[in-house]
Amino acid sequence: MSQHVILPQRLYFRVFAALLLLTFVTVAVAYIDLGPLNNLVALSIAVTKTVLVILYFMHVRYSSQLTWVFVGAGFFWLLLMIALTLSDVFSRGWLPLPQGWEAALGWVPFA
Amino acid sequence: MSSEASSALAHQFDDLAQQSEAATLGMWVFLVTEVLFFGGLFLSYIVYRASYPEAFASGSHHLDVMLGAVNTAVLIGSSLTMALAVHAAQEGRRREVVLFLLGTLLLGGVFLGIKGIEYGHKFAQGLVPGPSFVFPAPHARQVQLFFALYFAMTGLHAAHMVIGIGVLSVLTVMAWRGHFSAVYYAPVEIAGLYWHFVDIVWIFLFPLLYLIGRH
Amino acid sequence: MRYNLPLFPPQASTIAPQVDALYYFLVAVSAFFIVLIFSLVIYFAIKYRWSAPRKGAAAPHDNPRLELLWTLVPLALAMVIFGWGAKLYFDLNRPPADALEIYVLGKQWMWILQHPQGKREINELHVPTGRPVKLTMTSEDVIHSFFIPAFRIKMDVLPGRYTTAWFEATQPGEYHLFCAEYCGTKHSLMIGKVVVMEPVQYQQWLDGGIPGATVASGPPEARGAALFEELRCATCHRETIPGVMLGPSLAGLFGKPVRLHSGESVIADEAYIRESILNPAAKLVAGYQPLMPTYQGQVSEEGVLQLIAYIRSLGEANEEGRR
Amino acid sequence: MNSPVEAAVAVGTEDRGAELREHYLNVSYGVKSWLLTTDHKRIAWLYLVSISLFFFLGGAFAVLIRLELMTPQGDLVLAETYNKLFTMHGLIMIFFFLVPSIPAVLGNFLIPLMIGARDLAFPRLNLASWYIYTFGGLFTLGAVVAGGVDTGWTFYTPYSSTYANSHVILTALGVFITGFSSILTGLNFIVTIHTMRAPGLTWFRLPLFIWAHYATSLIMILGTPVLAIAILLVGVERLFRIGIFDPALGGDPLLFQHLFWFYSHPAVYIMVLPAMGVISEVITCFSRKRIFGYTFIAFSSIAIAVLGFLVWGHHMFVSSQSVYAGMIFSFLSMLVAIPSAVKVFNWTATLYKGAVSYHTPMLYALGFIGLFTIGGLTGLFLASLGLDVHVHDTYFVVAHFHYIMVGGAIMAYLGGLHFWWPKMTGRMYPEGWARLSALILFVGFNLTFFPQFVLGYLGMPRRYHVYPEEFQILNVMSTAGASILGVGYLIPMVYLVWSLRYGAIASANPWRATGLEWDTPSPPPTDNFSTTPIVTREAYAYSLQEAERVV
Repeated sequence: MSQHVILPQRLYFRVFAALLLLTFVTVAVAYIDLGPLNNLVALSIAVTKTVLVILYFMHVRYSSQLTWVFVGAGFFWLLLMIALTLSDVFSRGWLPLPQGWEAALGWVPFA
Repeated sequence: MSSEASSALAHQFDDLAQQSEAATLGMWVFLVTEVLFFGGLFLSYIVYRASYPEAFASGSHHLDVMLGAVNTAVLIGSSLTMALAVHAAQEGRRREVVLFLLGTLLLGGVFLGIKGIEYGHKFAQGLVPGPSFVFPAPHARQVQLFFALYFAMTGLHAAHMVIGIGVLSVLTVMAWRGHFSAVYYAPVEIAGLYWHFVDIVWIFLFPLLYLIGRH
Repeated sequence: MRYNLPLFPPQASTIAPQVDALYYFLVAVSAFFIVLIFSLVIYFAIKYRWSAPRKGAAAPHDNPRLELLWTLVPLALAMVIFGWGAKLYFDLNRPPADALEIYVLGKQWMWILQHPQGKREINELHVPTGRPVKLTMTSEDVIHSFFIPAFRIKMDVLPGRYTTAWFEATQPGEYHLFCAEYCGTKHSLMIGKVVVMEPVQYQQWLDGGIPGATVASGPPEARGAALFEELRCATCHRETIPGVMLGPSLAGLFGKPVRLHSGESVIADEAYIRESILNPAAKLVAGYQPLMPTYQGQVSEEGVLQLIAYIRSLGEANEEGRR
Repeated sequence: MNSPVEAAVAVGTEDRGAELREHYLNVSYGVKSWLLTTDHKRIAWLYLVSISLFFFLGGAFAVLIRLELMTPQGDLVLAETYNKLFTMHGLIMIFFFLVPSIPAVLGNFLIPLMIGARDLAFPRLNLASWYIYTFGGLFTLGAVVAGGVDTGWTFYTPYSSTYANSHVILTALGVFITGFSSILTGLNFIVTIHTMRAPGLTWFRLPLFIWAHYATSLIMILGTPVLAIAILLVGVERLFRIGIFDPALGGDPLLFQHLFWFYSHPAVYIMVLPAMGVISEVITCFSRKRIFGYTFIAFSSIAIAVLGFLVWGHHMFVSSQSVYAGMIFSFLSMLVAIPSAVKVFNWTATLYKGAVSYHTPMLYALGFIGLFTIGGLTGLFLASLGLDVHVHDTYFVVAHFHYIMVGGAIMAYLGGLHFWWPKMTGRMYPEGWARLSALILFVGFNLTFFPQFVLGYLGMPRRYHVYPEEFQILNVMSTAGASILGVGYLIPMVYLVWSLRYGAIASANPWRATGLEWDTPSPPPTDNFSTTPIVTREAYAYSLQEAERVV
């Protein structure tokens, strides 16, 4: 059972401390106006935390290549789904709403 | 191989190593399906947030950052105790396994309790989507969309927590009765993987739901 | 006609021959591969049947060059098909700037079409030849799809969003209009016709003005009957397909009590009929859905009177409405 | 003179010991021994019985649909009823028959046998997935009994979430639950194939059936959860009147379509990839020759599984999807055709200089090649943007996917069932009847669905209950074909049941096939192999010399 390496206990506490710190940072940064960078920072922190949990708490760092492949495949497929859907959503030709046509509908679409 | 370990070996496997490898791989494959299960909701979130940024910000302002942050810390703490439980199991320390599993259960319960308090507030404020939804501010309809997603995502997450607590409770009893050893601890290990995954989902939910446009 | 075996729909728009050309190309490609595969399979299966004498060396069980050949040739063909299809798709999605704009509203289960001058039609679209027509479409309820096979165009009609399609008709005539996206119980009755006219005739039709104002002679019920046809009231108020009617029957209606959706009853007098034409949702008949669009502004007051006269005449001749 | 395989059958009849030997069928008796079994071979039978019931139920709906469409007027059933008929036909055939058909029956039975394992990695999970499937099926059947559902199997919002007045929630729940059965089956297969192969059985010695099932399992675990969440959201939206896809709140009905097709397009490959696996086994066996281009076929399975995930947008070319996204999806859809073409060419090349015998499985396999070729090529029509605008949502689409699913998947399923029937039951099926019904199916199938291509190009939309008169003649042809097809499906049902008791006793390897499943007696013992097999050679070590010697 080569992939079942026993890690020193203090490593878990260090990861835990890092995760708490990152939680604090993400809250703090949210109150600073960075424009569109806010989203980027929040997501980067979340991804970093995820990587820490996966690598150490879930022992992937010390696991077989097969585990790496499946972990990678899960997130890769998620990205595929998101990327291809957004390729549609963000490039649809949004039409300006013709005037006076809403009356026939009874409600204003996408107001 | 001890006698208790050989009794844990299922007939279709040649040895415990193969069995443990299969169990771990099985859990990882299951977690891949979970990634895509939640992924559908995250995709919906991205599409709507990109379409209605103001509505999402104003909806987010009705969530309690303090409670959200505390809950994040609680859940990370439960992940730590879970990791320690697995660690103790690897070294075959039965008492510690039980203790850390109980700790994990306790923190998971605290998380759900805080979540329940938050849900209670939303009900009181009329922020639950549906016919009774009230939001006396602009973008009311899209804010309803935000809360529909909020309840769908956190609700599904909470459901996973409840399942996790159920599984861990059984494991705690099994650990107490000495079902596990330094040779055979795969159930604790794969339950740990599941628990950490649920933690990861929350790591994303927290900034995406609570921290929009706070500045 | 019914027992002729049709193979192609009429070609009645500028884009239709282009779509058909791609179709012919694909049919040819498919035919080639189908004939190739079928004949090889049959030939090999017979020639190398187990009882046939075997001579020569055994065949190899792989051949990378051959594999590469039958990977790359189909790939090249597929790219041609992709490029050709994509070009057509762009054309289909780019209406010319000078196009005539017509608004389309889909609702369960009818099409409401509105011309630039405000003239409105139901389940019938009149268009001129030789002029691009751009359709701006939306739906009041579920997703529909606007499909004219003779023009080779189709576009979904969505609630909460505008979609467009365009065509330029070339052949005068009458063509099918279908709803192609499943939209509920009477999906297959959400059909209509497209009437393509020469530009002059189209102008005359358009100049007809508000229906009812132009029918000059004859007794009011006859003029009302003409108007009934012109406004396509029969789409819903007559049993065109046995057992299927979208709206209540008007035969024998006049002067009788009508049970409403709200549970009340009213007498179908002139005031009720007038209100039902101009504001159909106000007194909805029990057992029917609020499908009928308003005819406010679509029909003159005189026209309303003529329609009432016609409906009154249906009460006297009971079978009239069920022709 | 006997063909090589017939000679083997004759040898097989001498094996009278099978009656006395203990095997998985006679090891225990009684309902409980079946309903609580964890033996993958018995679970395969549980699936076989349940999917057969669903198949004939779905088929009955199809018969009613075809009868209604014989005349242009809606004179047999009401519009509501018709809509429920095609919805239930689609739901049952896709989620309760086609998706589980080959994987859950043949895959379940054969994967451990083919890789030399005693069982799947998680036998109890395997049984659980049958119960989950049955449970989901009961929900859906409950919806049928309660009055049916009329949303179409696609559940498009906002019709399904707001407007439909039928049992959407119950059905959605049924599909949601059954989805988990599919996920667990896929998970079990993946883990089993990774961890439980016999010594010496490297990846490139695996039968192509295993490769195909591995690729299928990937789709099951990666796609199904997305369908589950989409269906769940529709159910929640309906139940609580909150609108996640409701345009009145600014929701986007196209988002539902994205989520739905992210699973439901790859789902087509869940149905057809295992079918391709079956065909690869059968073709090579009855040509007495190693399969042509093993690695290309193996990798094309994986390529189809991966590329198949990138093409879902071609279901939305006229949904007001962006033109650019349409281009991407069309391009990728063209690519996915290539590995399928490679397989067809490789199967054809396998026949070359072989020793071909025309046993029933082979007839199905040859039929599959032809029908799949037609189905695949017409897929190009639909993947081509400009042409799809015209044929989208018409009978052209209906004809295309029936060629893939009925002409492809069901033909292969029947072929595989005949091929492994002796292994599953220890009995031979009656060859004459089987060949006859294979021919009837081929003729009936083409007569049913070929006219629908023409009908589609003429512009007849799908899901129409009444239609213009000029479409009638083609519809009559189609209905006539469907009646032949119906008969063709009933004959195997009868003779296969008959053969359970009266069929000739089968030997361990009646087809003289290679593959570990033929090394163990028919029917196999509960633990599959008396000693763990050790594999020392490639798959499909057939040789013509041996064939000639037998002749």
